[in-house]
Amino acid sequence: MNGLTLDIFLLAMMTAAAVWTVMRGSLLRAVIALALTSIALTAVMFRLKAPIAAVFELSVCAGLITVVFMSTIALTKPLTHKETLDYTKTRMKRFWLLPVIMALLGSALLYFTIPMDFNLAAPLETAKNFRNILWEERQFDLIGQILVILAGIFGVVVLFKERSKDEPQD
Amino acid sequence: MTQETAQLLRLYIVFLPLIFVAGFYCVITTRNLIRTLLGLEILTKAVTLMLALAGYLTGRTAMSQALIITLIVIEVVVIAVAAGVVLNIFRHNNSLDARNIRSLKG
Amino acid sequence: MSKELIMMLTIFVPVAGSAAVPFIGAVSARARNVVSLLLVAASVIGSFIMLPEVLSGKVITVSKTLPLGFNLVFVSDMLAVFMALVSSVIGSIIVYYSWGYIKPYRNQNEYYFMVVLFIGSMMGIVFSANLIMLFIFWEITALTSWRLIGFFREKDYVLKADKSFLVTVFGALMMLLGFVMIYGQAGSFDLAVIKQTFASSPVPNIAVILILLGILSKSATLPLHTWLPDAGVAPSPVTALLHAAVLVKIGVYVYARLFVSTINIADVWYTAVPVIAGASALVSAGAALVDTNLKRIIAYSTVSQIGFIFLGLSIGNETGIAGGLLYILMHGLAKGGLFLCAGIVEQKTHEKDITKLGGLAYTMPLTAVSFMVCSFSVMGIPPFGGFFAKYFVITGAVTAQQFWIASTFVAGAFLTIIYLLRVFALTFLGEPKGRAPKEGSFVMVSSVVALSVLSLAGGVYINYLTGPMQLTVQQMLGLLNPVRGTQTQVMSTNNDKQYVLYASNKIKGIPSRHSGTISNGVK
Amino acid sequence: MSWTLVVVPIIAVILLNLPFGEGYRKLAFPAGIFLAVLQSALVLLPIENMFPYGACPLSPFVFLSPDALGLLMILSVGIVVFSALLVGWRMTDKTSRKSDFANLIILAMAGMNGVILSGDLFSLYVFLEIVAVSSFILIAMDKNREALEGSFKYIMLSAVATILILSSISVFLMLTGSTSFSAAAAALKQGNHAAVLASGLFIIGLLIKGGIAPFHGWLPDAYTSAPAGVSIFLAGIVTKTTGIYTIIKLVSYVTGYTGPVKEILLFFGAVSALLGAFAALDQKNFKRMLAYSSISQMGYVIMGLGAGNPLGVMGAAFHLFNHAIFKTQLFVNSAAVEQETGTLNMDRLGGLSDKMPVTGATSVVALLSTAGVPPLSGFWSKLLVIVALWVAGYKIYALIAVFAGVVTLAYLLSMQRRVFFGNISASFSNIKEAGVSFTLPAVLLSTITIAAGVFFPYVFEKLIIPVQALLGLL
Amino acid sequence: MNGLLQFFIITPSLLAAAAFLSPKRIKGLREGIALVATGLNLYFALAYFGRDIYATVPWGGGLGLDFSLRLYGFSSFIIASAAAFSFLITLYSSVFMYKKEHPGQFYLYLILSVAMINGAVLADNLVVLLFFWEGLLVTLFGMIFIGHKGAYKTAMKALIIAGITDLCMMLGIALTYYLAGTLTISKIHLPMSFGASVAFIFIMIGAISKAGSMPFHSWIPDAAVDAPLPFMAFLPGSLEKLIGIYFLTRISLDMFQLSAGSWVSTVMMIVGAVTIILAVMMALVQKDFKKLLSYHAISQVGYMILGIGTAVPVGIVGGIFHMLNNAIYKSCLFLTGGAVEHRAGTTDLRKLGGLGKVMPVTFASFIVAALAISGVPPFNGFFSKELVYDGALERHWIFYFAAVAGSFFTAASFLKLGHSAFGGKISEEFKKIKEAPFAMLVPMVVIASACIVFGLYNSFPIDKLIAPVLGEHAQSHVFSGFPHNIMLVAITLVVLAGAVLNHIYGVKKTGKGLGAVDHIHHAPVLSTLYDKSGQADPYDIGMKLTGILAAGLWYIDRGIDWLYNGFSVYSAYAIAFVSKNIRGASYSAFIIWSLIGAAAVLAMMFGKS
Repeated sequence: MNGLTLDIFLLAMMTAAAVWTVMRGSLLRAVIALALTSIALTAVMFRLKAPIAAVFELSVCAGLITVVFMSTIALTKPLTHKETLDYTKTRMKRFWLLPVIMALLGSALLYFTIPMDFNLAAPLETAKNFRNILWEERQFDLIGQILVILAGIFGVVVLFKERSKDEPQD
Repeated sequence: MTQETAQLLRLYIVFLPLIFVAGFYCVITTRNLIRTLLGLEILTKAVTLMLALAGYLTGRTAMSQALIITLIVIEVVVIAVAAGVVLNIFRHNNSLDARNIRSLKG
Repeated sequence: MSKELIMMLTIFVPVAGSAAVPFIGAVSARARNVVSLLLVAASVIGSFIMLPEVLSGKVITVSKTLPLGFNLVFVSDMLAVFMALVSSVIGSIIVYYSWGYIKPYRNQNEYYFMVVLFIGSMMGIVFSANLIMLFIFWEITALTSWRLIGFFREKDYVLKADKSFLVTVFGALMMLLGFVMIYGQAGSFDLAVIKQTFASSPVPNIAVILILLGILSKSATLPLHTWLPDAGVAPSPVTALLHAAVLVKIGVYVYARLFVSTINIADVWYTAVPVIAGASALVSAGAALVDTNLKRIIAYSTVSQIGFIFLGLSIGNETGIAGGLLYILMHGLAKGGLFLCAGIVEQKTHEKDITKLGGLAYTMPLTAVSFMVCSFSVMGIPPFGGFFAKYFVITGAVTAQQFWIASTFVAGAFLTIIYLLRVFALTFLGEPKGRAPKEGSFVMVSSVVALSVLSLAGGVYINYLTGPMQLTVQQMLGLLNPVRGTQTQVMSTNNDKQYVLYASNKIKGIPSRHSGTISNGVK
Repeated sequence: MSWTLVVVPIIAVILLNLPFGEGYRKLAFPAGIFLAVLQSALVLLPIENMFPYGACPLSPFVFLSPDALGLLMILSVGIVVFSALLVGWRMTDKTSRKSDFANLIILAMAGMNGVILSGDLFSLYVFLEIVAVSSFILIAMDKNREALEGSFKYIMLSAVATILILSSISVFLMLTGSTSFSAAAAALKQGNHAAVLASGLFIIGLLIKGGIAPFHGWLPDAYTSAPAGVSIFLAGIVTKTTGIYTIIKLVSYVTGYTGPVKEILLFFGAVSALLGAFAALDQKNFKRMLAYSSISQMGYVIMGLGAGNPLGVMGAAFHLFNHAIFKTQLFVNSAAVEQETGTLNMDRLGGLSDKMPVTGATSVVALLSTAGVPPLSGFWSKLLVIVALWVAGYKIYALIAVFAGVVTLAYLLSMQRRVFFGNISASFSNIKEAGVSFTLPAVLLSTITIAAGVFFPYVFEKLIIPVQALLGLL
Repeated sequence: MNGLLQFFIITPSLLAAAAFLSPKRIKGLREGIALVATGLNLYFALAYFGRDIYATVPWGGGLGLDFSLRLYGFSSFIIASAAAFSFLITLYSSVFMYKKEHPGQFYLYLILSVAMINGAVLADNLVVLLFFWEGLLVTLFGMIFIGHKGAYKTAMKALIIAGITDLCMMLGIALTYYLAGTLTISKIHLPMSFGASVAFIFIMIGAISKAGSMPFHSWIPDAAVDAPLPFMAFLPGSLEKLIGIYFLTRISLDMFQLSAGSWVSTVMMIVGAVTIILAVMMALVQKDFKKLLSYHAISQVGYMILGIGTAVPVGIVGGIFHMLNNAIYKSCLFLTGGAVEHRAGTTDLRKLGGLGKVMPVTFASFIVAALAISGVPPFNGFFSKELVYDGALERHWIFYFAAVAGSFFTAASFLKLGHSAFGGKISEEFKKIKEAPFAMLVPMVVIASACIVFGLYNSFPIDKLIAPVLGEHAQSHVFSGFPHNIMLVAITLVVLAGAVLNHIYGVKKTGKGLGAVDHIHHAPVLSTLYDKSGQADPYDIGMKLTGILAAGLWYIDRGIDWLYNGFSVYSAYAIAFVSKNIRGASYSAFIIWSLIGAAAVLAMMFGKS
């Protein structure tokens, strides 16, 4: 039974972290809240017996993406403290609606899903090991990943390059 | 469909839409460009969760993990490019306000 | 050479040849002029060769089946060869005329390319017996007429060309829907197959309305006619080619080909179309009387005369249809002449407004006489061809018991006489305002005189025309080889035999306009 | 065949970017041209046996040998990339930016080939993303204000689409345990509600990527703000392959015409046909008008697909190919106009056909083909769509298709009138015809349009009828 | 067959072309050819006189159109008289037209008109008749046109009036074809049903407009001033009346059995009576020699129409005989007018005076013709008018009264004309002028003598030529000889005496010939009528109405045009504006639109199942 309560706890943790990223006033704290959500996600993934994916998620999402965000925030002029303060005040006016919607939706879903029954496909007995799936069946995706990475490199090169002086000032 | 997995699925059906709503809400209402990217990031997390759940429910965890890894790789690149674009937009109008990228009308 | 090959040549020599014209033009203008005339002359010769063959009642067909009922079928019968002759002869005169007219203007290559392609696609329409081929050539004529009307590149001229292109394409697309509707029931676009499927039951009225929209837009009849006067901005050989001789005849030909000789339509149409034609004849005649721009007036007069042709073809009895066909020939010749004269006047005086013209007859006698001859033929004054055409059309209407329609058309004829005389008087007679110019160049004047002489010959030697005309009509109505059980149309040639006018099953819809035999007082 | 289409470009890109100095990087352009020509040759000329399907030294890839429609798409990818590279190479100024442009185009081409060849839902998603990412970067390359805004909008919409597609894949995975088309089709056949929801989500995702009516927000801004070469590439083939082709693939392999798919396709096709046509009528910018025109023409394809009979699918496929040809050509003409006059504001342009005869003439050919005037190819595809709609009984939609045709002709004529006819303004009196890198693709594309139109019976039998086989799977 | 066709139609046309093309240098060649042509025509007319020839050539090959010609008693009589007149007038015009411009064109039109008239009279197929009938339009237009530079307005007016009425005739012929089933005139015998009477009315319009009766008359006075004078003597004076009344008789007798009681004959009689009165009243006040004569030409037509309209044998014979007589004296009067113009240079009565002394022969033939037209006993006019009076009285006295009043005014106006032109003092410059040249005098004298001959020996024309036309209608009655109804003769004589008294009274009152009728002109009621008569020209009214109709139609046309240029363009751009901006501009708007679209798709998906 405690497994289920653990799931509930972790899922609640993840949703709370998500809401917190949205509601947080200052940008930096919002990024940190995002990292928190990804950590909660990793925990849930462990529970769902997807360890490799969880570790990958933790290292890439929590790590790399937070770094990317931090650097963009650094490169862009951060709001002064005073601006963040009055900014948070105005935020509340715009963002109070979110928790309300979520509460409503949650209760509605709770109410409707109880009677539903699910017919899912029969589970596959022979659990293939992860490695050969990735390499045999998903080779086409691997090629895709190479392509994406190449595209990403070009993207970074093109976009992040500091505009050199001779470039026309558009 | 064992009783226990059904129970778990019902749990996810409650929580997943919440995360989706949070993500979409953040993307639509926020005025700060970086915060929209955060919203996107939340949505991606929700989808990764769905894939993991699918893998778990059908016992094909290995397949779902492979998918998740490819997904994460692609998402990183997308976010990196998006961040680059946001950076350049900032260089132009010196502010991250979403209102100044509404110029193309008609 | 086999007749089939000749038919294909008549169509595809101008169509394919037109592509070469701009390239020859790049080399030398004279060569291009001559080549374009030769290309059009090819279709003239082709139709002439086919004439005897077709007059003996034989029908030449060429067909290549394609999946889904899109098969290519070309048929040449009397109606087709007649129309081919009319448009290619007038077309070649106009090409010859434009040697003189187009010389001072730019992008002549495009002009000749489009004119030859236009006449070629006209041949295509006339010979094709498959709705889709018909539609393709129909649209090519719309495309070429767009480029030709927009020949002068000023913005408002091009605007008018666009307007006319849009109206014609709108009509054409509606017609396409009508064709598709027929395709839905008949299963194929081939006219022969369609003829069988609709032999007994008439075509649904919605299909008829849609196709009529297309025909009305192309032949510029009332609701969709305003593009024709606006297209007066085109160079005058183009307006002659478009308005008078060929373009507007396409709509009328398709009406004849579809509704008269292939599918039979509900009876209501035998009164509805003449009513529309009547309204169009009157409105445009009134407008012609008020307008002051020379070419717009002649264009309005074309719209009005097209109403007459429609009356003839749509009235449903033999005299009417023969009158309609004759009208097409006579109107083509006469109106072509009028436009070419207008071209000479415009080129010499650079003035379009007739109130500012005057007294040209004394310095341009030949053009004035040809203009007068052609306008007399359009008015229907005897020694010229127009008289017989107008007579047959009116008699057709009367024998179809449509007295009110006949009288509206006679009223239209009144207005025709008045506005044509007004134009003639204002431009050619009275005091010359300013320096009256000399006669046009030889090429232009000779073509105009040729057209007026043809109109006169059309009137005097009418007997060579009425014979074949009647055979064409009988072939159209499917009476030539008597179908069992239907009384053939007996039209005596000597006048003491009994008259039996009995409509074939084709037009059984209408109580045959005149089926009583003449009992009383036959001496 | 598939091996060459996806893996070879990767190797090419890697080799091109080895650190051998500036001169070496200039090689990217010829490599791109070679790959594009190779690709079109593969489809047209019988040299497949040199590159057998599927056989690949690495290992049995999960490739689908391209069906008839796939072949058609690969051909149009080749042609469009060829012209986009030619124009783009000429238009971008700095050499370093030129090579980035060429490399990204090669990557996107590989991605598109992957989309055409992918045989399973998730790999479809992966390659969609590849094409999307490279087009984000391509749009934003100039780093001017509009380009960045257009790119950002495209990123946001594309991300939303990806999320919908991924959620639908996960639901399919949940139901069938595998991401292959056949498994998904089986689930859908049982009429399982969750499967219907999943197919709905996937279709919505693809509609967003394809720029169909209510989801088309990003398209005009992305096309207009992108640099000339990129907008040719985008309008010519990217939206088609990632959006419209994938819908056809989804409908033919997965959903079939079960349930309300027909009504959805017809409704949204009609809405975008009309909305696109009317919006294009009142435009001042040449490229923005062409962008809206693409939305409208894609609406035709979707309607053709929605008609539900073999004629409809054939019409849709042929219109897709035709649109790739004549829309690319119109964008090439707009690039030529932009290159010579420096502006795309139609009110200031005018009378260019005297100074730029080739561009003027080819734009007339493309204009007539887009409006569906015979004897050009556009007419045949529109005819097939209209006949299919009518025969399938959707008379109102056929009427809408015809009416949208008329409006299409209206705005294209107004474009021709404002840009190429009329009298030339003083400031442009000294311009001359655009360079060979503009006129060559324009002439090539218009010859294809004319040839496809005039020799329609042969094209019909060789390329279009096999598409009918696609339906066997429905 | 080819005999008829050859001699009467083809040779004149060829000769006409020859006359036109012959070079100007050789003097008199054109006149010679014209004389030869009309002479030949006269010879053949006399040679074929009275013969009954019928011939047809399959002309139309079908559609009921075959070129059939028929020569029988009545038509040979018409052709003979037409040939005689045309020969004399050609002789006359050879001198008159000598110095005028375009003589070539004049002779072309003259001989062509002869050919056309022969064709019209000979035709036995209604379409062939219409072909030649309307062919005259061209020559009418041509002849008036070459009058002088400004004459084209009258030419246009004549062409429009004649054209419109001929179109009505075409409609009438189509109706007859529909009712009778055949176009051959000899075959058509229709009872006077409603349809037939409508057809009759339409054809009658054509016939009476050619003859120049009231509603369609207004071009004749203008032509008198503008057209060359021989034309006035040739067409409106004689030939047009001949074929107009000839065809009117054919339709009322052969084709449509016009019965006495029917409303159609009353209509014809009313038209005839009105034409007589109004035309002669207008003639009364004219100040120009030729205009006065032209108005009289119109009023005389009234007598013919009234005669035939009575549908009574005596009336019909009277009408036809009057047609012949009128042709004779009217052309003679015009020729005298021409002689005066040729010598004195003007036809304005105010300037003329006392010419009788210097131009005795012209004066003499003028007197004979004037007495004939006024219906003075020994001359031909008297006999035909008596027959018309007899027929009119038989139907209703009002018509008889109109006829008699007409002749009163005719006599008064000719007394005025004679007195002012030939009587009175001769002014200085006219003293020197000599008599008209010999070639002009011969036709005048011949025609004047014909007036006398036809008057005294009227049995030949009536019994031989006209009576057979009536066929079975009038076997019993003999019309020729002295009029049988003495009482009518008495009234006529009284009326003529009244006219003389009125003339003397008028001359005494105003002191000069011209003022003889001023007292009538300025009579209280009549003067207002006269002032308004200027605008009462049916042609002007008709043109005003057409102008209004055209303007109305023009607005319809502009309305439809606005539908394309205005309405559809604005609505298209309005929809365009909406569909352009509905998209919004920011990415969040796009995402919202996408969610809306997604909701719609899902609703469709689940709405179905």
